[in-house]
Amino acid sequence: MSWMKDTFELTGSFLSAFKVTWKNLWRKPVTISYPDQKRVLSERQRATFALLTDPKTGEEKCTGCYICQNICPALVIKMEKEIINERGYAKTFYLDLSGCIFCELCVQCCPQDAIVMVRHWEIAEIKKENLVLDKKRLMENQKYPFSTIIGSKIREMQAVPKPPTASS
Amino acid sequence: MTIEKLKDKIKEKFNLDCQVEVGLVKILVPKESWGTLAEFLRFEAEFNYFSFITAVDRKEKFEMVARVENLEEKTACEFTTEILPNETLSTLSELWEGAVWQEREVFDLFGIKFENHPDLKRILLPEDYTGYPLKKEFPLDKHYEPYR
Amino acid sequence: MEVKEKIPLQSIAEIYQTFPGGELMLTTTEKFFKWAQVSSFWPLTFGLACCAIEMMATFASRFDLDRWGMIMRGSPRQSDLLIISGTVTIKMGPRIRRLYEQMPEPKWVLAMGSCAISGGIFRNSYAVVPGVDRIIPVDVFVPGCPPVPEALMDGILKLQDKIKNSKNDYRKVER
Amino acid sequence: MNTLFYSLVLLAGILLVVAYLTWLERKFAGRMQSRIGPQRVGKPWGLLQPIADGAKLLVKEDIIPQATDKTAYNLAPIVVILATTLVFVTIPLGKSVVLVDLNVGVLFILAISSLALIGIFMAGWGSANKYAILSAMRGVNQLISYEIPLVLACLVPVILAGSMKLSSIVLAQSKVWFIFYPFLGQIAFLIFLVSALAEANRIPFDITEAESELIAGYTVEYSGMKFAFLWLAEYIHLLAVSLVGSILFLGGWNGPWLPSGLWLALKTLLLFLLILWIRWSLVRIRLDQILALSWKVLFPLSLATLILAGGWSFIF
Amino acid sequence: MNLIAEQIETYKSIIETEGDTLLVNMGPQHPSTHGVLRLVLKLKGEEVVKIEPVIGYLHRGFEKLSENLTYIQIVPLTDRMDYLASITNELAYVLTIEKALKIEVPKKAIYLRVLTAELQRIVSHLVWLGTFGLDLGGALGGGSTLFLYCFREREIILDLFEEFSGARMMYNFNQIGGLRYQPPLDFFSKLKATLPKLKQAFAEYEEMLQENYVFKVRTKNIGVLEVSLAQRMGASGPVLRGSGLAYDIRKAYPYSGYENFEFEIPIGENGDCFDRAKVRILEMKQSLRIIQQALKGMPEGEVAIRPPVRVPTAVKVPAGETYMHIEAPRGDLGVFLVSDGTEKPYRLKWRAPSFSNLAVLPFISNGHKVADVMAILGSLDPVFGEVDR
Repeated sequence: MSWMKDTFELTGSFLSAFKVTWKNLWRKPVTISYPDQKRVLSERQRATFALLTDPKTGEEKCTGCYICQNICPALVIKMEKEIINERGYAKTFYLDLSGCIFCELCVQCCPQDAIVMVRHWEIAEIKKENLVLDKKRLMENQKYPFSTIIGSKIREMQAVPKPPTASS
Repeated sequence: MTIEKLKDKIKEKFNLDCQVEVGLVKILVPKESWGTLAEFLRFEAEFNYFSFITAVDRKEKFEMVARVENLEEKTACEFTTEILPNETLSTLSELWEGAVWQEREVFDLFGIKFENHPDLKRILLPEDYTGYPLKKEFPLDKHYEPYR
Repeated sequence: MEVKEKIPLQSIAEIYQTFPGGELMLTTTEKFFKWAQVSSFWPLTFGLACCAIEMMATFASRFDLDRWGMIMRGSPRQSDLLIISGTVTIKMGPRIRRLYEQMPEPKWVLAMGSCAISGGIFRNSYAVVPGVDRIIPVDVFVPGCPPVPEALMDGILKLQDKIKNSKNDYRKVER
Repeated sequence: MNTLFYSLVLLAGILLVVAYLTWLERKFAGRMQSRIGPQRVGKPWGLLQPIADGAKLLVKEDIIPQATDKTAYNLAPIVVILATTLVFVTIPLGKSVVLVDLNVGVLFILAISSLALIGIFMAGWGSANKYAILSAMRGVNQLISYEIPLVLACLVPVILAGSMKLSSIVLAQSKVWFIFYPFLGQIAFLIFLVSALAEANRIPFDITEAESELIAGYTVEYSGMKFAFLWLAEYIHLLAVSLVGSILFLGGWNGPWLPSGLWLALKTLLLFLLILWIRWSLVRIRLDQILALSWKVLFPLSLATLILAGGWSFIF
Repeated sequence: MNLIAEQIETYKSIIETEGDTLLVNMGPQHPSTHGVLRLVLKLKGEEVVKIEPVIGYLHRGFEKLSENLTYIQIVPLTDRMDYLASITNELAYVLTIEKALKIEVPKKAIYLRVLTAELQRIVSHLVWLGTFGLDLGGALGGGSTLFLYCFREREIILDLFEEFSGARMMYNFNQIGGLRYQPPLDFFSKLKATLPKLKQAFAEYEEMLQENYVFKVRTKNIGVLEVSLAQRMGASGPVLRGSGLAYDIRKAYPYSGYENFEFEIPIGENGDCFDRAKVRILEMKQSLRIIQQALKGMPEGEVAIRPPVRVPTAVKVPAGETYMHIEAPRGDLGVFLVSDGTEKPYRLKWRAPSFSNLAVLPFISNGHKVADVMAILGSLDPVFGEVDR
């Protein structure tokens, strides 16, 4: 009578599969309809970049020290340094988004916290050339909300805690 | 067969000394006895889990490293040998079928040929690719390729 | 068997214009078919590497792209969008070229992820084609490694706007 | 003159209803998979989605691959569409609302619907693509082996109603629907449903266009309008199956309160949703298991129900 | 008449007549080959006579690239190898360097590494379960329902990872000597909230698959892999445990604090697709147990030992060879590092579990139907970033 057991088991399995789909039929869908509702991105989100200006003095923080250019594994950052009244500036600063892998090493080791990642993902382009962010566009990106991860923040998170434990 | 017994057996059979670490036996093998040692490990010492085989390009000679493990007794054995760039090495694919693909990969990236290997041809790169990329003198930016 | 000489489609558009209301009718039909092409945009199930997993997540329940009328089609004959999601290696290059040629004419290509746009971190590897636009013409680039579903959807929206206001005949796609 | 007019209205009606069945399927499937179906095309619920799909496929470039057998390749969609739409000729949509009420209605429906098999095989063989050939072979195996249980299952209501005329079958069910016959009706309906699903290549029997093995089955080489025909034919076949099912077993248009036409529409919709529900929750079975299921299980079962039906109509 | 003769010619070329076997080429673009794998199948009717997988379509040259990057820059590169379980790749690489440098990682980093590795195992098994449903049920059929449920659960965990590191898939979490971030303040409470949801979802999958007759018919004694062949091939992880050998590196060679967590290792009986699936689903449950224990015992304190990276050439590994292998979701993932004292590795060889797991395919799929080959391939769960490296 294995034939009877088989059909019995068959209907049992069909019913259990139907039960699962039936239960889900009445659950609220989890979809976020993108253009109208947008997902709340986490505040450590890594999207495009921004070069910061010092809010107090108003001039840019980046001193063109080439550290981020050396540490980038995908070699996408290129800059030239110029000295104006004994302080270094980045004359030109190119960040090629088409090669960048968003690994955040440059943000981690920037001594002046000059470069930061912002929470703005609408960066698709029709033409490949304007994927290369030059200094002007990096400055403009400051209008987007910054991610809370800045160079000094990471180092403070990782540093061996001094007596008062610096918890983030 | 614990590690010490294995050490003495290898000593008296191939008179090779091997360093012993926790759960690992490292042996430096001359090229000729590569096949016989592998057979010994496979049948007498029951190292029947094949981990990997790879080559390290030391510029004037290749260093072949193979690692096999015995899962029940949690011991592993890494046996290495040195061969000159254009020499061939006896294959391990009769003892462990896993070696078939791994040796093809070593041939594909280093150019080392293995004797009586079932079908030694390129596995990762396109068939008509010239040049062996993982060799040290293969420069990174110069490309031998049919397509670029 | 010689191939019969196809009537050049451009001339049909000119014939349209000779009728009294032709100009108006041409633009409305063009607009209607453009709207149809944009709102039923069938991509090809074709994933290469990590971006394919993110593409699958975009088509899954949370960022469901079936809302925009996009069903994943198996065969290139029925799909009009080719999403290159992943690293294009030199062994895969000719396959992608053939896939592109098998797709019927109004077809678009979306290069997803920095590996497809410019080879990303593998740019100077010996086995990677730096950028898929060396093999096939690409319409929109979505940077990211892998791009978050929002970025991919934003890319698709930008591609749809590009189709909507591309001025040419709805049959040929402006490269 | 009015038959021509009526048949045109019928054809337009079928295409419209089928177009919105595809929309219903995507919405229903979406809801079951906790996502929303088409939403952005015709603003509130994506109602313009089928029109957009149709228009886009209309404008698609129509590729005829060079190695195909041109005649079979081009004729296949027409044969498949013909086979599936011709069935609606004898299906009564109301008391007297029928194109031509053949007194061999059930036989005509079964004969015509098995024509689709020829179209599918032509499509598979014509497109000279290995996947298509494999899928055509599978399609032939599956459809032939499910022809017999389908015929026997349809014979049960014919025996109980005493005539093959569809409208008279519905009349015979005015008191008790055939499905409520104690043991006989449920088994016959089950066999009918299972074999009709196999005829229409739906999950769990959709190995002809199995996505995971044979990419898109016999529709691999088709693009543009030809693909639209093949794709729509499947839904037209489903509409026919749910219509015939509700007429043969669920008592057509007689029901207590609502007007007659509405009952029929409600039952077909219910049957269609049941088929969708089956489609989106079961896993596909392999070819040899499908054939085994048909020959070893469905065939003897349908013979038994036929004998039971004969006995039943003999006693009462 | 010559028209028909000519067409017969074209068909003859398509169907090679070597004893009426049909040579089918399931090319790199195929909905169910989990990425880029070309299967050259020799079919007799429906049955597979010979199968030869052709790989290499995603060979990106990891080993050559990593010889030109410093030790710190390789960490984001390792994420891209087994792109479904990027944390375990980083963990394997970072543990090798720490073994070579003999660094002691703070306790909180150890616990966090175990926690995130187990979460990553659940995510990777969920993607496997979804694509396995696709292989059996087809993209438009019931299988895709399972696929979408699995991806719905996966999104919950990905949100947690996004809270922690900012990225959904390529986290660049670990760093030589610990982690790069402290978890945000509400991370642990959110994690505690999601665990019951996951447990309930796993019960739902169990019910939809395990007793499902159609699933059992499609996977019972299909692609039977017996233990000695699996060992000789080097198959590991759920594929080896499915054949009945309880070999799990977390228990055999405990690394990174796994010795103070207790969990069982699920094994199968006769090594067919069903057992491999059962092993993976039970493993997901075990991972939940480990996560709960890790949450309970999470100590306070710092997460990294090395002084924060200021100058990129900070890490130099003394000359020598080290080998370290961990239990990745797909099996025994090993890193063989040959270092020469500079800040770039001399040779970095990855022992990829999917490479050997996939090599088993030709041995176990002879005589099965085409549909079964897809089920077997799905049960081996190869990821091609790792197979082709």
